[in-house]
Amino acid sequence: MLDTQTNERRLTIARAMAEAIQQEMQADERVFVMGEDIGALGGVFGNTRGLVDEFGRERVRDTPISETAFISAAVGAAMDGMRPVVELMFVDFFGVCFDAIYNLMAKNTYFSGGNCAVPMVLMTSTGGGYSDAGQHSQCLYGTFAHLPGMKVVSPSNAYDAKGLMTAAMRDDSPVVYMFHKGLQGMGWLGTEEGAIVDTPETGYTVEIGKARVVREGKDVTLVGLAMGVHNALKAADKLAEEGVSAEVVDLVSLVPLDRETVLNSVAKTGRLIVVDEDYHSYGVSGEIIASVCEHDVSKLKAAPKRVTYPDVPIPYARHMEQFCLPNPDKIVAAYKAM
Amino acid sequence: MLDTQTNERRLTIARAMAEAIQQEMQADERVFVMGEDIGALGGVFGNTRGLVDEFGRERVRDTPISETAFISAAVGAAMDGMRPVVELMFVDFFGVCFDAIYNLMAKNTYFSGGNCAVPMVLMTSTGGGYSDAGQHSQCLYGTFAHLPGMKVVSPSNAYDAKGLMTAAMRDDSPVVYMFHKGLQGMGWLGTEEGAIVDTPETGYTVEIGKARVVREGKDVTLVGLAMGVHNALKAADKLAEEGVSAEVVDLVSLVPLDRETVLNSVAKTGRLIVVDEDYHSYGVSGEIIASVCEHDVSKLKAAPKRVTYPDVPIPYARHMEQFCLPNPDKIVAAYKAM
Amino acid sequence: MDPTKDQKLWMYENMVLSRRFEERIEKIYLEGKTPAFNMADGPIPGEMHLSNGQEPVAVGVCAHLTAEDAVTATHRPHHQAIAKGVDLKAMAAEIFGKATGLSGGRGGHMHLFDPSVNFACAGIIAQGCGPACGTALSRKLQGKPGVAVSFLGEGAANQGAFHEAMNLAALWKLPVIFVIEDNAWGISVAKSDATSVPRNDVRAAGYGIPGHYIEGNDPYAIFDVAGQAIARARAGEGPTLIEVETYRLAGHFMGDAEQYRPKGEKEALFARDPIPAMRARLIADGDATEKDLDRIEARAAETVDEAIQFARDSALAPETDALTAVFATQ
Amino acid sequence: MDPTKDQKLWMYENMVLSRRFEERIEKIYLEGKTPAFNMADGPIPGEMHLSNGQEPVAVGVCAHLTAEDAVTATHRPHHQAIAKGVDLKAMAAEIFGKATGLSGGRGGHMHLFDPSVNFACAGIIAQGCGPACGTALSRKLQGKPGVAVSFLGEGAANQGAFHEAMNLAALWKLPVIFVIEDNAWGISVAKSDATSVPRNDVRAAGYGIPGHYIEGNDPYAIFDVAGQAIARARAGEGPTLIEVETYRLAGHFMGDAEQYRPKGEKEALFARDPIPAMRARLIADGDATEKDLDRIEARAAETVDEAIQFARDSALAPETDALTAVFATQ
Ligand SMILES: Cc1ncc(C[n+]2csc(CCOP(=O)(O)OP(=O)(O)O)c2C)c(N)n1
Ligand SMILES: Cc1ncc(C[n+]2csc(CCOP(=O)(O)OP(=O)(O)O)c2C)c(N)n1
Ligand SMILES: [Mg+2]
Ligand SMILES: [Mg+2]
Repeated sequence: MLDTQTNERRLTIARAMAEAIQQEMQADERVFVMGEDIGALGGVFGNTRGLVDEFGRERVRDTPISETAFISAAVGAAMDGMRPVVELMFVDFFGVCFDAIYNLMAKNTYFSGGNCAVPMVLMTSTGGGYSDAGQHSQCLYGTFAHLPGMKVVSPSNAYDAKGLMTAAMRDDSPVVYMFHKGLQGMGWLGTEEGAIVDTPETGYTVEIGKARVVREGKDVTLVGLAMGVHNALKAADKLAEEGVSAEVVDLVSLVPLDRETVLNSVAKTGRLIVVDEDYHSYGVSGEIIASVCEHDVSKLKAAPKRVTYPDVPIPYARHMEQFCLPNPDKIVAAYKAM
Repeated sequence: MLDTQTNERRLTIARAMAEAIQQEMQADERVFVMGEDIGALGGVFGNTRGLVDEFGRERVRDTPISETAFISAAVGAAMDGMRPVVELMFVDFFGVCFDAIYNLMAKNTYFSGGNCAVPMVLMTSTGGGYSDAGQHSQCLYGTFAHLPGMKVVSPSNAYDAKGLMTAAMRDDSPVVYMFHKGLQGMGWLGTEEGAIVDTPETGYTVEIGKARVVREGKDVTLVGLAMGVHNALKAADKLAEEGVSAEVVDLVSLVPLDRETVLNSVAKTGRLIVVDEDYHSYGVSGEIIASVCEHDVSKLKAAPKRVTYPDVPIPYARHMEQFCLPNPDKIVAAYKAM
Repeated sequence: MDPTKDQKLWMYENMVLSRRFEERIEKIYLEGKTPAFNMADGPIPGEMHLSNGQEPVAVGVCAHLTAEDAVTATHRPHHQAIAKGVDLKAMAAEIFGKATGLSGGRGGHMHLFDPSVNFACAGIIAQGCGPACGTALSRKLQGKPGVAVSFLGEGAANQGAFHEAMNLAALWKLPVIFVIEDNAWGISVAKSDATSVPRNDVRAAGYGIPGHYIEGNDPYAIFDVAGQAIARARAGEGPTLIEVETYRLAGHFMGDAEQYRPKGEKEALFARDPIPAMRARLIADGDATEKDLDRIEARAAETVDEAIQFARDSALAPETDALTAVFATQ
Repeated sequence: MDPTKDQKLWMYENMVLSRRFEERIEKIYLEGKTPAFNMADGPIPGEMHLSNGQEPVAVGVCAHLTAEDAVTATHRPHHQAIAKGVDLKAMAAEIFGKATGLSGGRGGHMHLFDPSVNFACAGIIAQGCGPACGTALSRKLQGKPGVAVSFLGEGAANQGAFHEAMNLAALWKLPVIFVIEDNAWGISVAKSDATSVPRNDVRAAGYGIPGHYIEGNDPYAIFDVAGQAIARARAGEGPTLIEVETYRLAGHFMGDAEQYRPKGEKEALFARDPIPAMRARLIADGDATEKDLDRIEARAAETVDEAIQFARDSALAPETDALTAVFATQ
């Protein structure tokens, strides 16, 4: 009952997601789950584990490998009063079904003048770092966030994961929920300890569209989301050793984007580094920097910087991929070059 | 023979594109064209007019409405020694076939370690302004430019249209060639006179990856591409009446992006306005502003601005769409607010 | 399954209603577009896809549907919308881009949404197939009645989305009917240049569901086959695929020069216009008198007049409405 | 079409080669991944999809192909690559992420490209169907010989890309053969939970092309049917769809706990392992002696040893190679 009983409910993001879905399914008959391998397998990334046992195969439906069909079916079901949660196993697969996502799910509310709601959650895994090569390791945050009509969130820890998932399921608009594989807490994908945090058992929501200062500082603002937050936090530790005080902002949500929290932080620190595992150009990092600069360029004590994935497909070989990925050292180096 | 005989070869972009393809097909057996309605109809936007009569239905192939099949077939053909030019009729349709584009066309060169080339051109129409609503009026420049492995160009006039198309066909890498419907010179889509320019009859190339200063100025840099260039030029005229000297940069190419030309211009003027008909956030405008600011923020005399399409689906009603679209007055207003 | 007299008259009236509506739209569409035809001009801008000639498909199918059943329509949606009972005034106003339109001018002719009769459409080929499955699934999960009909063109039947949806509907035994309007053309491309089989009904076997091809653009034959399929779906026996031979009397969209058509095709099609044919048949079969039909036609014309007038008289929404209704809570 | 003795031995050798190769890969894959199994660790990181059990499909089809013919393979590509003649050293080195690998370590196990034998693969389901059509079209346009084979899984047959490609290939009469490896599972989802028909060969009729289903994972039967289809394609008569019953002896990928499998399934599959079965048959039919086969097996083992050694000994590319080969001219 007490949310403050910490250290007893340290969940992985995978479990936090599954728990949020479970609780919402218990509370709301309209919620159902569809996707590939989300039933007996419990989701390749563990985020639907146990659901089929509790709710059965009608409400927790394995689908054919037909992303266009089942995602657009979710749109139809959502417009008919249901609240589907669908999984696109890897975000990299969006290319086979993006019409259903961005031309249908994202736009039917608008096309109908607001007369039809499309309350659904599209959850999808992002990120690399485990040598799965160029069709299984992308983030594509910018790709989704660029197109209007869908909210886009990405948790960096289990607390947010649960609260965002609950919020997403309760939202009357379509929400794209992007979870980073490296943060899922599945051992076989590595484990980022920082993502496993105290997570209340009772249901709660984390507001979509609010960024969060996860570490206060005064010399530089590090902005990131999902894995980027952990890289930033580790960089902040390193910088602290050298007497530099870094503030870390977890964007949490890309759409709506909480520019204000970023602006306030940069107004304080005067320095900005954006950390993003998505491709460098035309993405999140550019948007954050532009948002700050167009607001008030005079607040900046130095040119802003970004630590991002270079504009190349993601290589398989571990050393090559690691060479490309953002990491704490690169952030520290970026600060030093300011 | 003489390229300098001006005023005699004022072509529309549609004709310039068709001529470039025609000449390259005459010169190179490996070039062929595929797409919906590109044969007898000559392309919905006129850019393949006449080709089927000259080259026949084998080399100028109408396809089923199967974008995934024919675009990925083009990839297979390109890897087998052909040089296909394929048309995605409206860029808005990319959602049904983006896997073929960004996961296959764009990445096979890399996946093969450079051992396989994918020399193909994907041409696609962009832009609104004629009330075709939210699934037929988008630009999506940022969406394509964000993902690595494909070059992305967009001409603002017939001269560039022909030269870029020839360059794209001769390039050994995949090139996405985005042509704005409002610039095609098809009367039924309106006519932008500024796009109809002298165009040499003999073949020539325009370098992919080079921006161009299309009007010199010293007070502010207006950066745009395709329709944005014409909006910028008209704004520059208006500003000139008020004694403000605007420099206009036509990006021409988004990938590779010629940051240097933009930086040089801003270094001179100290002020930057980006004009983009694509959605506001996470797109071209953010990237250009970030590229300038991260280079040297001290060069800016004022916070940079952008005149873009707001983050909403494109409405049908003419007055609503026009309200959203960038235009010269908005650019002038942006300058005045600097 | 034979239509009753009332059903026949309902079908006729809705065919006429659709035709009259489009005749008016056609004229108004050209307002402001002469001498120079620029799509952006006039009271009805943008693309305009007319459905004249294809009315039998819409009425033959929708005669079996009630408001609770769902239809996903195409870029050529007027006949389907009218037969499904979409409010004509709000639909006309939407086509005029007015505040009183179905979506306040945000959608336009290719994006007509009327949740009160479960009608939706889309500008992307075969995009409605999946949502139709979803509505059907929703009813199944909720234990609520209702079938979903997904209309598409013969050109759309080569789009992957169609096949995925067929498999899904068949696998999950969903109450969905896929109705292909085979008007022989996908813009300028003939069916034989796009589809590897002469008739799409043979594709049904690939999903283990019934497939039918209906010749002759015949409203009664369509009524018959659709009725059986819909009854089957209502009985929980799963989806059916129906392809109907029909005719596109106009161009693909307004402004289409139709030079790809073989010589004489248009004339031959007009000679087979389904509306005069049905009129003659109703009389010959003793289902109606000339006067009955005149009355129906007059009523249709009046309904259209009222709808058009409503649309004309309605105000535009504030331009800032462009920025609202992006998300549900706004 | 019956295989000659040489063809049989070629098939057997390539099956064994593939099996031995994967047995080695399987072991090495676990290096560095114990006690904690983290995909990112060890000399072979990332996902690993083994094809053991499915070798008959690859050899039965590829026995009819030469280097100029093309194959597009899947995320489970080893058996197909080996049967197509991809250089085993370069392939092993690629799987180790080495500079000497097929693509210098950029592609890895799911992205093996060997243009010298026209081999490509991809990690996206059904992604190879379209490119196979394109290669076939290219040959047609150039007047050059060669067929293209697109391998896919039975799960992939529900992806839109597959259907679009079938229509295109049939429409344009392209020399393409679609070969579905029906191993009964798409990760954890059984075919019957994903596909509305028991066998995909019935889908061929929807495109007006021949369809075949081959039972029993039998290399000779596969050789027979594939041979006819390929001959047909070479003769300009267009595509064929073939589905083959086969077995996935391992998990979907390494690390898969396979708890979705019904009890006893794995044991039953191992009892039907095609390699010992073929060995016994070769001897029973008098096509080879124990000694012949021992020799073949030894040769395969040696080839594998060499390839693995080559891969192990090869250097990593400079990490900055990650930034090159994005575009052709780099
Ligand atoms: C995915 C997609 N590709 C292409 C188009 C462009 N387009 C609009 S209508 C049309 C022809 C459709 O033919 P058909 O399905 O037969 O319908 P009809 O127009 O004949 O009613 C095409 C190609 C589109 N809207 N969506
Ligand atoms: C478009 C797409 N969707 C989903 C996946 C994830 N995925 C990889 S393999 C696989 C199962 C494929 O099953 P099948 O086609 O039968 O091939 P098999 O693995 O059995 O060889 C899935 C769903 C993918 N790679 N691409
Ligand atoms: Mg048609
Ligand atoms: Mg399988």
